Amino acid sequence: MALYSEKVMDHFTHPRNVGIIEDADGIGEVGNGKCGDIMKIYLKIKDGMVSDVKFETFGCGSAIASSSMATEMIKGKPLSDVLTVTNKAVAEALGGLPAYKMHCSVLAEEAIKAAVKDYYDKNGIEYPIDSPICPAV
Amino acid sequence: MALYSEKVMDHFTHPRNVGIIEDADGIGEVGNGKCGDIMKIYLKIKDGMVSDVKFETFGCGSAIASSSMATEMIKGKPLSDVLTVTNKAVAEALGGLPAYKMHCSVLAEEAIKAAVKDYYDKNGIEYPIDSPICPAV
Amino acid sequence: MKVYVDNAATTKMSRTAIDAMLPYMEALYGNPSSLYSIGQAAAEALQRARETTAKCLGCEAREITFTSGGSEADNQAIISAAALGEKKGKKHIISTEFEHHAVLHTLNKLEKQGFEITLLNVHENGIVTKEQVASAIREDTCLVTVMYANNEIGTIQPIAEIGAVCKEKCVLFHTDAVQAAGHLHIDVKKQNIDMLSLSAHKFHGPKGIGALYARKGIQLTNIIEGGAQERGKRAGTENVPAIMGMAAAFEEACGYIDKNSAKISALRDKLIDGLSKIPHSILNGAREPRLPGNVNFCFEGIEGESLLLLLDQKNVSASSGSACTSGSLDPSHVLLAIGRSHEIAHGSLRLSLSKWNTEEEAAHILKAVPEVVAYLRNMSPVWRDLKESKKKFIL
Amino acid sequence: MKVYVDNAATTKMSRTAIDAMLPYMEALYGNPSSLYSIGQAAAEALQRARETTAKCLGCEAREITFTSGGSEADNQAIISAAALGEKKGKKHIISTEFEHHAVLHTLNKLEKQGFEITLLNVHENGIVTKEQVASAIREDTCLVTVMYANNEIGTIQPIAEIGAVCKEKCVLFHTDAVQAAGHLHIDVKKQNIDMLSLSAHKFHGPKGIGALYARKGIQLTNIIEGGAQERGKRAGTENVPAIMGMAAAFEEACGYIDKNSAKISALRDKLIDGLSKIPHSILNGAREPRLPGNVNFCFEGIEGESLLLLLDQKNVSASSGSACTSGSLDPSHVLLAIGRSHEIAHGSLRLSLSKWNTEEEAAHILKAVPEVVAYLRNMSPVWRDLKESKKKFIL
Ligand SMILES: Cc1ncc(COP(=O)(O)O)c(C=O)c1O
Ligand SMILES: Cc1ncc(COP(=O)(O)O)c(C=O)c1O
Repeated sequence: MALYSEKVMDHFTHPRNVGIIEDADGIGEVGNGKCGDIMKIYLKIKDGMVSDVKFETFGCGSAIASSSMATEMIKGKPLSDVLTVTNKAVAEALGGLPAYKMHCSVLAEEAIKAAVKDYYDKNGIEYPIDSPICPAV
Repeated sequence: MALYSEKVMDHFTHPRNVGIIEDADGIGEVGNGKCGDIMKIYLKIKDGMVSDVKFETFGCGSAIASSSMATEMIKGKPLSDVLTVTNKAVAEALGGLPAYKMHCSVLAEEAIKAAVKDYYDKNGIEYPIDSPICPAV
Repeated sequence: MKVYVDNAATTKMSRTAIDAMLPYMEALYGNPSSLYSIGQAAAEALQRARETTAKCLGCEAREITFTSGGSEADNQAIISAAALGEKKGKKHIISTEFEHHAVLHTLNKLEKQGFEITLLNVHENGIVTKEQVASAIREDTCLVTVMYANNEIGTIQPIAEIGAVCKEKCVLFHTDAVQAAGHLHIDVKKQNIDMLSLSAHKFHGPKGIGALYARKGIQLTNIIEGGAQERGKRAGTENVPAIMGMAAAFEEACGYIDKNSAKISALRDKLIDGLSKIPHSILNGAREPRLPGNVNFCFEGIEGESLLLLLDQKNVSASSGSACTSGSLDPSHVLLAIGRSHEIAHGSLRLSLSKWNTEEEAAHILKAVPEVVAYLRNMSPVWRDLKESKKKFIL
Repeated sequence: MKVYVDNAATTKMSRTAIDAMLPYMEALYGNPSSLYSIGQAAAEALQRARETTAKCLGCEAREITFTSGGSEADNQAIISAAALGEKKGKKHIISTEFEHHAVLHTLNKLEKQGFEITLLNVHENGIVTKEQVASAIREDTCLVTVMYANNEIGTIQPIAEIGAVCKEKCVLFHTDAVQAAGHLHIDVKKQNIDMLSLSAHKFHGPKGIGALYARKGIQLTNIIEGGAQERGKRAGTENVPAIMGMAAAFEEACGYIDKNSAKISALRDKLIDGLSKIPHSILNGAREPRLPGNVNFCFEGIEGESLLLLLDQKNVSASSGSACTSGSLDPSHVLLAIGRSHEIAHGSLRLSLSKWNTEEEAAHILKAVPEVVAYLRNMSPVWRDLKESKKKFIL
């Protein structure tokens, strides 16, 4: 299997943090079914840290792997760090993605930001970064 | 060898009547070097019959085979018969020629006619058939 | 157990085809345009291959032009018909929305050159009718090109009827028979086909070789210029080994169409019945008339690529309708053409069988696919929304 | 003893090339565009082959597009450069009178579409100079295409120098290297080559496969439309076995250029020296620089086809300059281009050697050719006229 790196295949076939958090503090959903990728991230926040995270993804192998990797990268991290996770970092952590699949890592970054924003909004905190977040359609 | 029939190859590799007749009664030369085929036929006429015939040919395999076959077909024949030999008859006697080589049999017919005409001209006899004879260039 | 069910993409070569090629790769390597014996031996072999190919199609040897594959044959057929049309001031071409890209992209090119293209809608059953063709034909129509059988959903078009309509209206008729050749009976004369494309690697022949049938009298336009090979209509030293392999494979395939079809379609029906039990799934295209080896489903709530990758993990080599690997995010134009929504079209699976697939393999597939579908639905936010009635099921 | 000396027409495949193909004909038959393992294995193989090919040419893998052969590569290179030129209003192309028909006929086609074509004259030595090219380049020149080595007379062109002129004047430079690839060292970067065509069957690879190198940044125009193979620039399921065979053959040939060249050119020189002794004969093209395997003579007073047929009877497979079998009566345009008269050009003989030809074979040729020439002259009315001084000898 040369399409994806071993890391991608590992996270795709054994995705970490799959599922939902019923009483999530923040939920982010990005992408749309028309384009073939929807990512939904659930956050549990405690003391400004990500105490738990789960995801659901409708999408290709690299979308699932990106979700899995991204959730691993933010688990237990303070929110300030979470907002600095870039799609590039996700892709690199996966050992690279094919060029035409980079958008999957972008979705992962956006899903995280959307979930954090949702948490801030709910708690009346101003969202610090104005990065584009595409809501799910 | 599928390009030519066995008959053609036989007449090409073992051509009959190659050579010249020093004191020929009629000589016909047709074709031109530019097109890659020149045929020269020498006739010896006795009592209105072809008592001997020789040819020289500059040309492809089918040109040589056509010359050989044509000379065989007229040897010992009365001139009246000789003038009825057609290129088609030559080609048929050879077991057929590829379409783009039919012009070689045409040359053979023309060479014979040119030789007979030469004999008639030299002897003040009117040439009976007005078929096109291309002189050698 | 490795289960290869992507025979619509390409097939494993048959021993017959390989054995027909080898002598021309090893000893009989002459150039057929050469005069000497080994060249002429190649020329004779070429002629035999042309006759074999012609016999399988019901045409004459000289009506066959060898090409580098199905795409080239499609391109050349359409470009030729367009050139003939243009001479008469006829610049309208009729085709369908679900043709192969070799056809559609060539038509795009012609559109840019001033041709008008009508793409017929395709009914949800995946079948275009002769009435649709008849009512689209105009005074200035120079070509109708409709595929014999669709490569994604396997539906078979009423070629003979469409051919008859074209014949009556004096319009050239081309069919892309790349998926049909070797699998369905073809008789170009009886079916009123003026031009037909085929590709060897779809019927256990070699890759990189195909053929274009063009009824005599139809002047082809070169798309590859150069030497006088193929009666001047397709330049390039002839690929003799591949041509021999194609002819042998085609003859073999055509000789066993009924037998293979019976065997393969029985497996196909088993798969269709089994997969239909997966809730919120649908068979794409009518059950009949359908290629003996084609099974194509959409499963709601999941995406195709991940389905394929997980099936590969379970040793099933299959494909999806979506052009995933080509870097495009668009779902299959074929599935969209038969009316599937984008979301549904993304979740497609094509299984295409060959004579070498077995009952055990079918059983393996019928176990693997439902498992993988369930697994993916379980992590799909779309599926959750559907289940929790936040969204309505389409299927 | 069968003496095959028509390696410029096509070559016998090497064992290396056949062995490189077989696995992809037998087990690794996957479609490289597929996601599953056997498809990806094919995709990886394809990538390796692209890298090997690139390494032999001194370029990058992504600068290589696989085609169905030399003709297609030539066509695509020229059509692409013309399309780029047209966009900038540059519609002048420079080439030479003695190119292969794959080039000349493509240029004819462009001429009909409004391009202006300058064909440089070729000196009797068979070599075009950089000065000729420089003085032909105009403001509106969009392409210079000059073959690397001529296929009939084997003369090698000053490619690097011509490339430098083109580079300086910012004009694209394409070279048809079909006869050079695998036989001469090529380094596209050092030689300032923008585009280059090659064909596998000329260096002991398979038929029906070739490659087009196009420097990155040069946008290719499709001549075959369809799927997104070859980065969208050449549609059609990739001919993986042939591509593997080509890469293996090319790597092998390039690894032994110096060794093969030394061996083959020694034989060539023996043949040239021997045949030069035939009276009223001439070597066509300069002795140097010349392909290691090319010998091409004209013999006055005889015609080429009969010469070839009789040589075949003596087990020598050779060719003539004339396009005899193509149904044309015209003598070689190459020989006419270097100034041979029609009459002389008809009497040509090309012997093209490979690494497998031997000293004994050369000896056999040196016996057979003079015999056959003498035999044919003996029955030639032209020869008689020359001998009897009714005509003047040209040679
Ligand atoms: C110089 C040259 N260019 C192009 C070609 C065409 O190559 P192919 O026959 O592989 O298409 C040939 C050989 O036939 C050639 O010798
Ligand atoms: C219907 C159809 N047409 C054309 C083609 C193109 O054939 P090839 O890949 O041999 O060029 C294919 C297969 O790829 C096909 O399925």
